[in-house]
Amino acid sequence: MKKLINKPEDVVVEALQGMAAAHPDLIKVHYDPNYIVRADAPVKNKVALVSGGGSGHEPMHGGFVGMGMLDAAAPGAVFTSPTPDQIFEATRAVDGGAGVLHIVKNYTGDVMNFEMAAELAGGEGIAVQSIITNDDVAVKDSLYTAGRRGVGVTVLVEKIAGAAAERGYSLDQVLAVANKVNENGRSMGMALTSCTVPHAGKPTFDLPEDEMEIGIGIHGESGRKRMKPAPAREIVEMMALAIVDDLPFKTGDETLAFVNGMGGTPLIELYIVYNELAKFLQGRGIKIARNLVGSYITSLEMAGCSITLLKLDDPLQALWDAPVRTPGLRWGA
Amino acid sequence: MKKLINKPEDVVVEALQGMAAAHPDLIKVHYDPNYIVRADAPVKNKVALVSGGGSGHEPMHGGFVGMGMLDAAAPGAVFTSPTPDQIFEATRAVDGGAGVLHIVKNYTGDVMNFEMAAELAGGEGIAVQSIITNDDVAVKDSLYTAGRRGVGVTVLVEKIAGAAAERGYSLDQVLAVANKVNENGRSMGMALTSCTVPHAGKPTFDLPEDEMEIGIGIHGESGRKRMKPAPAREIVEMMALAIVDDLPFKTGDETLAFVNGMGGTPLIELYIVYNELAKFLQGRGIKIARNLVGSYITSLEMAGCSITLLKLDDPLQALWDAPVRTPGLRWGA
Amino acid sequence: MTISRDAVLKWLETYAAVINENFAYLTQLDSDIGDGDHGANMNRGMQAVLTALPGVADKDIGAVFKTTGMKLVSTVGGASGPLYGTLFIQMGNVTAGKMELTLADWVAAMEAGYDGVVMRGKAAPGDKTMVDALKPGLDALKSERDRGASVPEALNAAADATKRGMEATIPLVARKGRASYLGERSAGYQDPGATSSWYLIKTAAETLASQAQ
Amino acid sequence: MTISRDAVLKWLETYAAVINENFAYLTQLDSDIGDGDHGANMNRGMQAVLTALPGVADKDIGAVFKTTGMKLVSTVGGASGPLYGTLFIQMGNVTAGKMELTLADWVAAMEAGYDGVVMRGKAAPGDKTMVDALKPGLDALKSERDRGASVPEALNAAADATKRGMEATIPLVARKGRASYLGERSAGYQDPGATSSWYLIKTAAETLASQAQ
Ligand SMILES: Nc1ncnc2c1ncn2[C@@H]1O[C@H](COP(=O)(O)OP(=O)(O)O)[C@@H](O)[C@H]1O
Ligand SMILES: Nc1ncnc2c1ncn2[C@@H]1O[C@H](COP(=O)(O)OP(=O)(O)O)[C@@H](O)[C@H]1O
Ligand SMILES: [Mg+2]
Ligand SMILES: [Mg+2]
Ligand SMILES: [Mg+2]
Ligand SMILES: [Mg+2]
Repeated sequence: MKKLINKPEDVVVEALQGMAAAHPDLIKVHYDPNYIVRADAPVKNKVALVSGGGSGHEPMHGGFVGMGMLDAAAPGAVFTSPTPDQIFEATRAVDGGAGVLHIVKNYTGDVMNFEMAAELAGGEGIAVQSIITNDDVAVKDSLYTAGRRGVGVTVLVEKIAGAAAERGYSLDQVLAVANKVNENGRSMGMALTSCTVPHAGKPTFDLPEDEMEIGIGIHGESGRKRMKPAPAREIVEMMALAIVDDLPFKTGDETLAFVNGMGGTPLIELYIVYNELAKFLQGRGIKIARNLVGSYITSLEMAGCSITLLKLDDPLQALWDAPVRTPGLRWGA
Repeated sequence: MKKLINKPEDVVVEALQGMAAAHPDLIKVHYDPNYIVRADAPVKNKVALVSGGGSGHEPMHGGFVGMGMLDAAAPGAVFTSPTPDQIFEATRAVDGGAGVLHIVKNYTGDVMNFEMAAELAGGEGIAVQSIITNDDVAVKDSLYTAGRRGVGVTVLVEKIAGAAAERGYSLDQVLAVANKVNENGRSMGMALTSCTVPHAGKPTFDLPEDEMEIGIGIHGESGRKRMKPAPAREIVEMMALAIVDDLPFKTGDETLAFVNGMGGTPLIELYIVYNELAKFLQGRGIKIARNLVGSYITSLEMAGCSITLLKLDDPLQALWDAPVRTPGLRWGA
Repeated sequence: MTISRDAVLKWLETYAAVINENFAYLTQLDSDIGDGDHGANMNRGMQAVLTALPGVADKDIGAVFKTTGMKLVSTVGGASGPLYGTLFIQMGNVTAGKMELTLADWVAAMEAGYDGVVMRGKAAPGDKTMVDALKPGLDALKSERDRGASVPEALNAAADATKRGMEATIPLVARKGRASYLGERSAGYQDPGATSSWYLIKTAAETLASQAQ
Repeated sequence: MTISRDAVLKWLETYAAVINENFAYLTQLDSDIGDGDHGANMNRGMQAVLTALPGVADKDIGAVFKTTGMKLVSTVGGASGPLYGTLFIQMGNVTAGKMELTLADWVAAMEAGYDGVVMRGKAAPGDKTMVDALKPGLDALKSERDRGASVPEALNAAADATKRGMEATIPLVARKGRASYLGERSAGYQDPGATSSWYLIKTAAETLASQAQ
């Protein structure tokens, strides 16, 4: 394992210290329990957005704290959900009196820890609502299972619901926007290489030089299938087809197309993937009205990418376009 | 070689097509010869900035085309300088009558191709000046050699000189700002892994699992020395010391600290590096007034990082803070 | 014959030691069908519990369990943190104020803990989770209690049943937790949480039974 | 005895073929002390030249050289593009309008090309570049001319001298180009640009000498 770290057990706290040092104008970091809040928190009478999850997905979530997006993020150990006290204290620190929305990716651990935090916050009289993102079409959904994982759509929920909150929407309205994004978004990911969890010290899975994994999760969980490496065109087609058929996205739909890098894939490849995606969607009469290309939900140094499509209407598009000012996403401010 | 590409020979053009599809509001791409111009080029009476170099360093340079930064970029084949006709036609396309600054990284090929392009542009009556960045302290400088390589400082020159041009500075004034940034900036890089040039198909160099290379160039050129992997703290100290001693940076200096990822290193590690750099500089009484943390000059999928320090005064700082709106760097707009 | 507070403390210390020893094994099980952190998660939690126990060593058993549960909740994260945390917090609720436990007290505590796990995780038996290990253990305890068994007899029977429950997770297809993403491919592997649950009940039998007075 | 336009065209085609055959070798040399693209760069350029030659096949030799140089400049990039491009453009300047070349013409063309390379790249002999191969070749041509040698004699002498110049780059420490970043570590490797220059002069001897009339 070669990484730019000191001791594996210090990775999360030292990265937080680095973030705090780099962005004092945008965020404040609280340690023990660990959470990040926007520098001007709590914002009075604004619905506050709190997200969180395991570390190792940077910039998500801490990099999305700031004006127009999250009010707080609770980073757990690498790939491990944060604990209820982190989430609860972050919730308390950012509550501006208008209630708090918890944005939770659908993993058993995340869901349960956020649930306990919401119970604690409720006990203190803080109004909390939760949105559980579950956009990963690689996982077969069923009433009897843990359901689909929350992946790429989470970033879009954080941005769009964050804009709604910034506009003064009520907690129920912000929740409704968040739900709408989640319901209209679908994702799928793939990996060319594994990643190495620092304290594990060796790759989470073996992926030989002549194989790739389609439908991978963001923690190195296995995917739908292994196959020989294929041209970007075929990989994109495979993923985009699964996504488009699932919602389904139809001719004439306007979408936000999000091509995400997994951490070890450089931008030049992401643009090639985006090019294929744009051609694929054009071929089906689906319009890309907005896009995002870059590494926003990573899996440590995993090479690979994910594609997320969100069906847009005018209100969602306007919220997407609204100013945002965070370490990881910024425009109009 | 596992990459998200189609055919190696199509990498550059397909990535350009992806960029064009993703950012029609910011840039336009011209093919054959290949160059990228800002969407509103030429901007009348503004000094135009043109840069370029081999592809494989994205977002540099094409991702820095837009308001407040470059007017055009000429991307060569992967790791190969662009040709004079690309640079010349880009120059002609963005000249708004106030002259053009060529921003050239100091590599023999880049310097000669830009020189020929400047001769062609001169022949058409376009006023061209050139700044050659040469900030890499890993290379011993001498009058009798090709001199130091241009690396991280190039991004800072593009941003700061871009702001000066946007403010209406004359060509000579923009050139003076660019020279000032180059003269006050120093960089050094390191690699944990090699990168693979698509048409070569195998890693440029062998870096065993238990070695890293300090003082690496951005094309996988060898560095100063090989050593066993060390904690981030020691790596940063080694690089920062070489940088600080070279200018030299002194107690009380204000700096812009730029931690750059090489393409395969995730953000979580870059923040750990930044944390170490902040502590190192604090220990020497050097103040970080501004910073930039992310993957801005990459070497394909190489894992590693570089550190750039720029001594700031108030005018440079104000130019750094000025609005910028490009695919790769954006704030205030 | 009852279970003393000291025996309870000894049990928790032993469990921490066993988790620490089997760290890599639990991680391996979780790498096969999860994300490879169950060993690290449980170890981080139980090491934190160890540091908290001296602070409640002179309190009642309910306080010991509650402190253990809170510490697990606040240090483990993941799925196992809320689940084991809830288990111990619920055990603490029904043993509040007690300085020793009869077999009936112990069974009541385990039942409350088990119900807490099910309430929190909503897993049913057969979903390939720790529930599949805890449920047969609890059932065994109840019937031992009903037939008037001694504390050691009951605890040993519970450990045996838990072990069988753990082993029975191997052929199951996961329907809850991270392993569920694998669908059919989760069959053939033993559930990591069921394994850490077996260690829990096994160490209870070893330490509580021997020290029962 | 002169060099015909057809012989010149044949030379350029042969050079393109030799570059293509030795693509991997040039790349290997450039991987050792550069960035591993010299083979790809030269091959891209000479393949482009091949497509351009039919368009000037009925023009004068100056036009053929100029077209070759412009094509190299606009397709190669890197260090070698401007250098080889300038070499041919300068050769074209002094052969403008000529349909055949005497030895004196050839030497003048090579001298102009060489001067162009030095003007463009500012390398001196001993810097471990293509200059180290081209210079002895040019010197040999001049003395052959002065002593009144035939075209084949002169071209063969130039090829031999170029080869020795190329081999002499091996022990040198690079002071120009990408290899200079390696400092002392560049010693012990043959310069890739000197190697592609030797192919140039060698193919000239092979094709021009045999076709000289
Ligand atoms: N809904 C659930 N109910 C009961 N136990 C569960 C549930 N989901 C997961 N588990 C248990 O948690 C274990 C995994 O714990 P751990 O690896 O620490 O957390 P994570 O899955 O978040 O990485 C599984 O092996 C399983 O026994
Ligand atoms: N300043 C120079 N003058 C003459 N030749 C040079 C100079 N710099 C480099 N070269 C030649 O160019 C060759 C490298 O060409 P190439 O690999 O195509 O370009 P790059 O170095 O840009 O990758 C070197 O082997 C050397 O012979
Ligand atoms: Mg986990
Ligand atoms: Mg090159
Ligand atoms: Mg796990
Ligand atoms: Mg080269």
